[in-house]
Parts: sequence; structure tokens; C-alpha cells
Amino acid sequence: MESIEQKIRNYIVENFLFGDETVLFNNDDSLSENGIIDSTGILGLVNFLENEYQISIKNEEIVPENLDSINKIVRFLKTKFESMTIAS
Amino acid sequence: MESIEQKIRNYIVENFLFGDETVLFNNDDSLSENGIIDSTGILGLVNFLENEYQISIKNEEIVPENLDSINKIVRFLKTKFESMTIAS
Amino acid sequence: MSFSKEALKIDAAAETEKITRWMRQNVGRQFHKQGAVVGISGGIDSSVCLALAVRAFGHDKVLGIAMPESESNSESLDLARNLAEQYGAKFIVEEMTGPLKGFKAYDRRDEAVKKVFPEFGVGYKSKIVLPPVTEKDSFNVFYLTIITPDGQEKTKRLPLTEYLQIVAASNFKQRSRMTMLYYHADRLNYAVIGTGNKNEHEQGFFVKFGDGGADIKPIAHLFKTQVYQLAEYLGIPEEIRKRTPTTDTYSAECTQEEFFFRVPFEIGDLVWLGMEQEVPVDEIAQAAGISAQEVINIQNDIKRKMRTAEYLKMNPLHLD
Amino acid sequence: MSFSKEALKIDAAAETEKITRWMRQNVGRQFHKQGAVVGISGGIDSSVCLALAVRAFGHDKVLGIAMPESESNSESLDLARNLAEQYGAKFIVEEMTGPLKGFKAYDRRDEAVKKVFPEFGVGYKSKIVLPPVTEKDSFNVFYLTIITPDGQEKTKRLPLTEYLQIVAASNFKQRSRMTMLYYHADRLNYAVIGTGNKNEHEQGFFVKFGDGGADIKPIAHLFKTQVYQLAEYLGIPEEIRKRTPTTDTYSAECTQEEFFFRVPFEIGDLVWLGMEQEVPVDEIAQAAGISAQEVINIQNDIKRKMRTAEYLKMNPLHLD
Repeated sequence: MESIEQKIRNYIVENFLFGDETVLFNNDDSLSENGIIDSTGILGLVNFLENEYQISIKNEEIVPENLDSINKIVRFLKTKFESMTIAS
Repeated sequence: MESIEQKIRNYIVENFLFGDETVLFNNDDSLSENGIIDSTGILGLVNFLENEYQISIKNEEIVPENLDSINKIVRFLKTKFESMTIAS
Repeated sequence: MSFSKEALKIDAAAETEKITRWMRQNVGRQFHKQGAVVGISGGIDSSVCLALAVRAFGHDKVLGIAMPESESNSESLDLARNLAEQYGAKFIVEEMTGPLKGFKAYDRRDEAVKKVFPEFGVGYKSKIVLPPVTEKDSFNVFYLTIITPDGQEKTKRLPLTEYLQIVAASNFKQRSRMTMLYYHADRLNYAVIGTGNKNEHEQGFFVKFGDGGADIKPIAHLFKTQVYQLAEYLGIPEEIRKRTPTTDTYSAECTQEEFFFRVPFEIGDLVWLGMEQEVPVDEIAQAAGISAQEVINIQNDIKRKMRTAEYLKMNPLHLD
Repeated sequence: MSFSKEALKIDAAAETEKITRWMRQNVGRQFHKQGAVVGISGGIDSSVCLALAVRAFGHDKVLGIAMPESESNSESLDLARNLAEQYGAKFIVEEMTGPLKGFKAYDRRDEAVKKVFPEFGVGYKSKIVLPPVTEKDSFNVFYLTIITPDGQEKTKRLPLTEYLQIVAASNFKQRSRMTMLYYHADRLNYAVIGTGNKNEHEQGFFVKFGDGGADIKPIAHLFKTQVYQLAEYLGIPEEIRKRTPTTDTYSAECTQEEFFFRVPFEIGDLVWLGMEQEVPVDEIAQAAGISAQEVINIQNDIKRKMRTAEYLKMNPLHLD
């Protein structure tokens, strides 16, 4: 099965780089500062995460520390999953 | 009385240079190559000459050798005036 | 020598002289145009641009155009008309509701608004807003606010698709205005004056080929707070200088601060100037009366917007 | 090695590869856009651009838009539709008569036409033409041709005011099309493809912020005769490749040659390439089959147009 990292990377490469895999960025690189995603792209990413993982992202969660690199996104998703488990 | 040269110069300075007399060009300088008049300006100049001097300028007369410097315009006007005198 | 609000002061007389000489030279010698068209909205920026154009070209070579449409603020038209009269500029009114309906601009926008608020309908108004910059650094997330016929406000975060469609449809307004300004400019062999200030020009608060589409932008190097200084010097009426700057785009009254800039101009301009002059953050914070963290977040917000603005200002790319 | 028509030959496969890689990189990394919008007219240039966009971005990320209005050639719409289908691009039709009537574009134009030909009315068509370049060097003087309902042609030289108003009113068409393309581009977060070729781009045969308003121009470096080579390689249908290029602006059928370029492309492109490569005039004349004086006049005409084009391509000026 595809890892969360891989799934997010695929989404980014497919939607923001037209599938061009020669653009190299690692899982800790800032997506905004490296010019891979702009503010509209962040909104698209939020939509994608909400639909893909059936979560609801709050306004105050749309901040660089949660979304600005693949690793940050993965960490953020894990806290969302945990809070869902606790809530249910 | 204002000379023809002066009248044409005034028209050009007033209409294409917003009255800025610091732009220096002499009576033999090419108006198009010195960036004073463009092709739309030439059409305006033709209108001005036709109205001001009650002449009719033919299509084939709208050429650089008749209109591209103050002196060329003056020479061209003189031939127009002469042909009118002969015709009348 | 400490950093303070004084740093934003300009010599209005010298600035006016510099700008008008530059306008005259470029519009005449560079563009071969014989006058200027200015779209006047009754706002401070376009008023200052009209006054500058009249000084640069002469009142008989300047055409002011008011472009009201069904959602415009109704007092704007009178302000624009009086302004043109005060400066002796030629003046016409072009009604823009017709072209906008032709483009289905209102319908396309309201279709997206209804997806977010199904109750939206006749008598409702809408606007898009950004929350203010605070101590917490955040991405720019847009919210949709509707105002019900009885004056109740409701706000929701905008999903991407609806956000894009509302902005896209609203952009018909700025692009239609540009189109109308150029009709008259082309007809008269005049140049089109772009009325954006430095805040708008550099942070990208304009529509590409809309209000960003112009020949020459005489105040694009001046902070909003400096435009006010110029306005006073040029004699712009107080009723214009006292108005709150709005977007002039949404059916609900929407200030530029809530739609885009996210901080008051007196603070934002000072923080930005401090950044340009490499003033330490603490000193800026003190001058602006805010925390150091807020200064950093405002500066980050400005930098992010300037990056986005590159696309808006770019000439069409081509290969050699 | 002598100069000949061979000099205009390109390696269409390599060129396609180069263009599409460059499009992908810039639209993605530079603009942060996720696809492309192309206005397709049924002409050769926009067809090639659509095909290139599909290769660059994938057929599901390209939207072709046909924008007919009441004066459009009726077969263009079918050609555009079939083309989009052939390449698998998304396709929509946007009727432009509504916005144009909203701007009063037709009325404003015809008002000026009637000043020149008072008999002009319902059932008449009009166009603006430039005489061909000949052995005599001349300024560009425009003529107005009307065609009466029974097919009779009448031509007069255009006075300045009427010339400017007819062009200004016609420009509503290109600017309205740009506005519509950007609506869809903004809505989808796509880029707008500019379809101008080198002849149009460098000589200024486009409307500022109209068809000149685009994000990326993939064929702006290719002579018209080279666009035809690319079209064949990309599989553009013969019925499109065989059409005479028109302005798509005037109610009377008007070729690009008679409106703007003044010489056939096979001759004009060769003379221009010769000028770029500093080939002696006599050699160019021989290769093109015209006189040396005609070569000189064509080159002068191109140079004059390139100077005028500077204004059209200029970013808005501002002070620092």
C-alpha cells in the first residue's frame, strides 16, 4: 500500500508539476519557499486532504507549521487521526 | 506673421511633445526616425495640413519624402501651392 | 536617529514636479500619445492620478471616466464628477452594467456564492475577506461573508473551487473597466493612466490585464500613506480624502484592509518601509506600536504577496 | 551557400519537444497554474497552440474556448469544435455578442463608418485595409472599404478621427475575448495561452491587453511559414491549414495580408529572416523573387512596425 508520504508527494507532483519527477524536493523542504506551491495551491491541498482522509481542517490549522512540507503534513494528519480516535 | 516652418513646428511641439520646447530637433531631422512622430501622428499631420492650408493631399503623396521633416513638409506645401495657382 | 512615522513623510511639491515631468516625457516621446484617460472612482488614488495628469498634460488633454455599475456605491459618481469639474478635465460616464450582464458576470459569481450559502438570493450582498494578521503566522485563507436583506452577517471559509469562481467572476469588473478605458484612449490617441499605489502594485492587489492593465502608473512607487500627503498638496477635496478605501468590487461594502492588506495602512506602510531600510524588528515594533512577532508576520505576509505579484506583473513569456 | 527559402525550414519534432518542455516548466513552477486555456478560432495559430498545450499538460488539463459573435465566420466554430475533439481537450463555446453589445462596440464602430460613407447601414459590411508594399516607400495609410448589400465595394482613405474610432471600437472584440479567457483561467487556476506568432508578436499585430494579454506565447518566436510546418507535424487538419489567415475582426472578410502585413508571408518571412541574418539585399531579392527596392521597402516597413510594437509590449511604466 502507498504510504501517506507517497500519496501526498504524488498529489503535489501531479497537480503542481504536471507529473515532472525531475523536480527534486525532499520531505522536509518548504513547499512555499521552494516555489512548488503558492497560496492557491495550499487551499487545493487542504481540499485534497479533507476529501482524501475524511477529516475537517479548522481555519486556525491552515498554517505553515502544519502544511508547509510533506513531513509537516504527515505529522499534522497523524494528530488529526489521533484526535478522531479519541473522539469516537 | 508666423512662418510656415514656425507654424508646423508649433503644431508638432504642442501636439506631440506637450509643449516641451526642450526637445531639440532641427528642420532637417527625420520626425519618424527621431521618435517625434509615429504613423498615427503622420495621419494627424496630414489632417492638420489639409485643414490649415485648404489643400487636398493625395494618397500617393503621404510618403516620407514629403512629410518626414519640417523642411520636407515646407517644400511639399510649396509645390502644392504652386500647382493650385496653375490650376486656378 | 530612531525609526518613526516621520520616515514616511515626502516633499509633496518636489514629488509632484518629478512625477509630472516623467509623465509628460514618457507619454509624449515614448508612447506618442497626445493626452491621458483616467478611470475615476471617487477614491483617493484615482483622484490623485487625475490631478497629476491635469498638471502634466493640461486640463483639455485629460479625460476622466466614471464607470458605475449596479453594485457601485452611489455617492462615488458625484464625487468623480465634481473632481473632474474642479480640475477642468473632460468627463464622461460609462455605465458598466450592460457589459457585465453581457459577460454574465453577476450570475457566474452568485452561482458560486449559492453553493456555499444556498439561501443567498435577491436582496443579499456578499464579499470576500481575509482575517487580520495576528501573532500567529498563517497562510492566506479566504472567507465568504454574506449579508442578508435584514442586515445579518454570515461567514464561512471558502472551498477552493468556489473561491476561485467568485474571484474569477468579480475580475470581469476590472477587465471590463480596462477595456472601456482603452476604447477611449485608442479613440483619442491618449495613454491610460494606471491608478495603483505601491501597496497595490508591489503586493499584487490588482487584476492582471484589469486594473493592472495601463500604460503608466504615476503613483506605483508611493505608499498609501504618502498618496494621502500628495492628495492634500494637490487639493483633493476632504470628502474624498476622508473615505475608507474599499475594493469597489463586491456587492457588500468591503474595505481594502479586510479584503487584502490585513493591517491598517499606517502600520503596514511603516513595517514595510522598515523592512526596505533594514531597520531592526524591535525598532519597527516600537515605532508601529505592535509586538515584534506581529512585525515579523506582517513582513512575511508582504513577502509572500510580492512573490505572487510576480506572475501578475509578468510580460507574456516567449522563446527567442 | 546561398540564401533561399530553405532557411525557414525547422525540425518540427525537436521544436515541439523544446516548446512543450518550456511550457510545462513555466506554467507549473513559475506561474503555479494547473493547466491551460486556449481561445480557438479555427485558424492555424490557435490550433497549433491547442495541440502544443495538450502535449505539454495532458488533454484533461487543457480547455479550448470558441468565442463566436454575430460577425464571425460561421464555419470557424465547427472547425474549433472538431479540433478540440481530435486532441481530446475540454471544449466550451462562449457567445460574445452579448458583451460586445453591452459595450456598444458595434454601434460605436458603425457611427464612425457612417461619417465616411453616409449610406452605410443594415446589410453593409466594412473592413480596414492597408495598400501593399511596392517599389515606392510610403507611410502606413489606412483605407476603409465597405461592401454594399448587393456586393459592390467602395474604398476611401480614412481621416484620423474615424480611423482611430473604428480601430478603438474593433478592439472591444479582442479585449472581450481576453476577459473571457481569463475568467475560465482564473476559475480553474489555469494559464492563458497567447496564440500570436512571430510576425504578429514582433510587428505588433495584436491588441494591447487584448489578444496580446496572455501568460505564455508558445509560438511567438516562429515565423508564420514555420507555424505551418509545425501544424503539419502536429496533425492539424488540412481544412484548417488551407484557410487564408484573416483578421477575425471586421464584418467584411479581411485577410491579414491586406489589413496589416502588406506582403505574402512566403515573401515577408524570407525578407525578414534575411534582415536578421544580415544577408545582402540582392541575395534576398533573388531568393524571394522581387526587386532589391521592394526588399528595402519591406524591411523598412517591418522596422517601423517593430518600433510601434514596443509600446504594445511594454509593461506599465512606474517610478522606483
